Amino acid sequence: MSSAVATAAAGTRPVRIVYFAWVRERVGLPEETLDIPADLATVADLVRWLKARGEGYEAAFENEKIVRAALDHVHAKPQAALGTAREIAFFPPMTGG
Amino acid sequence: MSSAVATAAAGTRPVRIVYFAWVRERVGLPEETLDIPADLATVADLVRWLKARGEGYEAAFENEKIVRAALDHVHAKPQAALGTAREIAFFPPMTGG
Amino acid sequence: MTPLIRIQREDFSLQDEIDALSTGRADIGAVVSFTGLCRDEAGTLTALELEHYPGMAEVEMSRVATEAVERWPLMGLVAIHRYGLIRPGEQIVLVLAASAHRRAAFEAADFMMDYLKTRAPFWKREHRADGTLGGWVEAKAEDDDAAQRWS
Amino acid sequence: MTPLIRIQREDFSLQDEIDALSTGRADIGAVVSFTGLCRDEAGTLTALELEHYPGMAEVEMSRVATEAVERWPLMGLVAIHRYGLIRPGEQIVLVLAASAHRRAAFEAADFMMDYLKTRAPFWKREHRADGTLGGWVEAKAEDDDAAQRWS
Repeated sequence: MSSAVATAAAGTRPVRIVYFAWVRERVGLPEETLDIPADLATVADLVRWLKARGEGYEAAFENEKIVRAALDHVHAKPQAALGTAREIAFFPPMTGG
Repeated sequence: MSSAVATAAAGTRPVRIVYFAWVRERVGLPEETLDIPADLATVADLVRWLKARGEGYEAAFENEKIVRAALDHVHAKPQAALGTAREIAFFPPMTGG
Repeated sequence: MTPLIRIQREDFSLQDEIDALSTGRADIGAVVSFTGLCRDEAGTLTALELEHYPGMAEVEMSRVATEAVERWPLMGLVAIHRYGLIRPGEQIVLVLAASAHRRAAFEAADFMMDYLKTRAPFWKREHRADGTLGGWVEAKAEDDDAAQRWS
Repeated sequence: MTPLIRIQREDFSLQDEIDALSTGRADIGAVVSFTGLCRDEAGTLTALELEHYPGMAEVEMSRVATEAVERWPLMGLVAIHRYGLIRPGEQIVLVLAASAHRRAAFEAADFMMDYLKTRAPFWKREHRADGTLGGWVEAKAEDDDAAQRWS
């Protein structure tokens, strides 16, 4: 973790974040580009960082276990590393078909 | 069994017998009405009686286990009682669908 | 719900049967269809000849359909089987099952096919590309095994 | 064999898709189709609104289809999913699987639906007959269980 903190000092990186269905409604927007701290390691780290941004995010991720994520169009678990993903999506469990 | 033998003395009854696919080809006809001994109790009894009628029947029922039967349009096993069935069918295993 | 059973020489239309089943209603959520087609077996076959037992085929198909209706909550069930000479690429059999949800529709269609294969009195014989009359198609043990899954 | 994947607002035709798959060939012995339709929930629903993730939906459906092609000997595989406003009685999703024999076609279509349900990024919301916008449809645990059958 100390090395991650060191990297954080190195700054931020821009990512496109997209939201769908009730996650989109609670956040209040369909997408945004955010400069996220470079030391956010996992999807779960990003979720915690987003929740600190305001009430909408807090409501959207109220039950973290329910919200699903995708990194560059591939399903990702909370513990998945963000890596160099440029588009990160959050959405409820799928109900298509 | 002794009562069955006693009934046999009482004579015969007419049944329509129908054949399909290679059973039909081996017997040499699609259907016939035969007076069968009233003491034939089961499908297997009838098969044995038919086999004694000639080479075609012998060939058709060469492997008794393979030939299937139906009594009045209902599948019947070799040990099934002929009862009062009026139409008895013999055919190979089904290959529809 | 009364299953629709048809045994016919003529071809059938899947679309027509689905339309007849579902037009004008909005309670069906899932329709599963199975269409069985005549294969040319890599060019060796010019036709399949389907013999059937006219008196029994409809009775037996109805019996199988009634079993399906008792086992699954269906909103529609169709089974059509052709007989006569059928060319490669042509349709032989159609099963359609409609329900509110997909599981019942899938299982009922699957069940119908397994039972039609092993219980409906139809027999196939091959007409070969070399002009000879091929043998009667042999029943497969795997078809009996498939039907056993449901008992 | 390359699966055909389409995501579209417009309706589709099962018959057209089957024709495209099978016309001019005679090696297919079995075609299984699944059609998912919008139910009116006993008159309480005027429409379903289907939201999707345009960038990911096609990628994910293709991934599922590729898995199916690797698992079963298929001669054709089609998956079409609509988005937008869909009225009761209208079609939502189509899966078609073609093979030489029925088992592969049944299983592949069944698998595709289980996986589309749980992995394809689509979300349904209800438009109610009383004029209100209903909630987002909740995912069912039974759908997850169904998908687990294949792993």
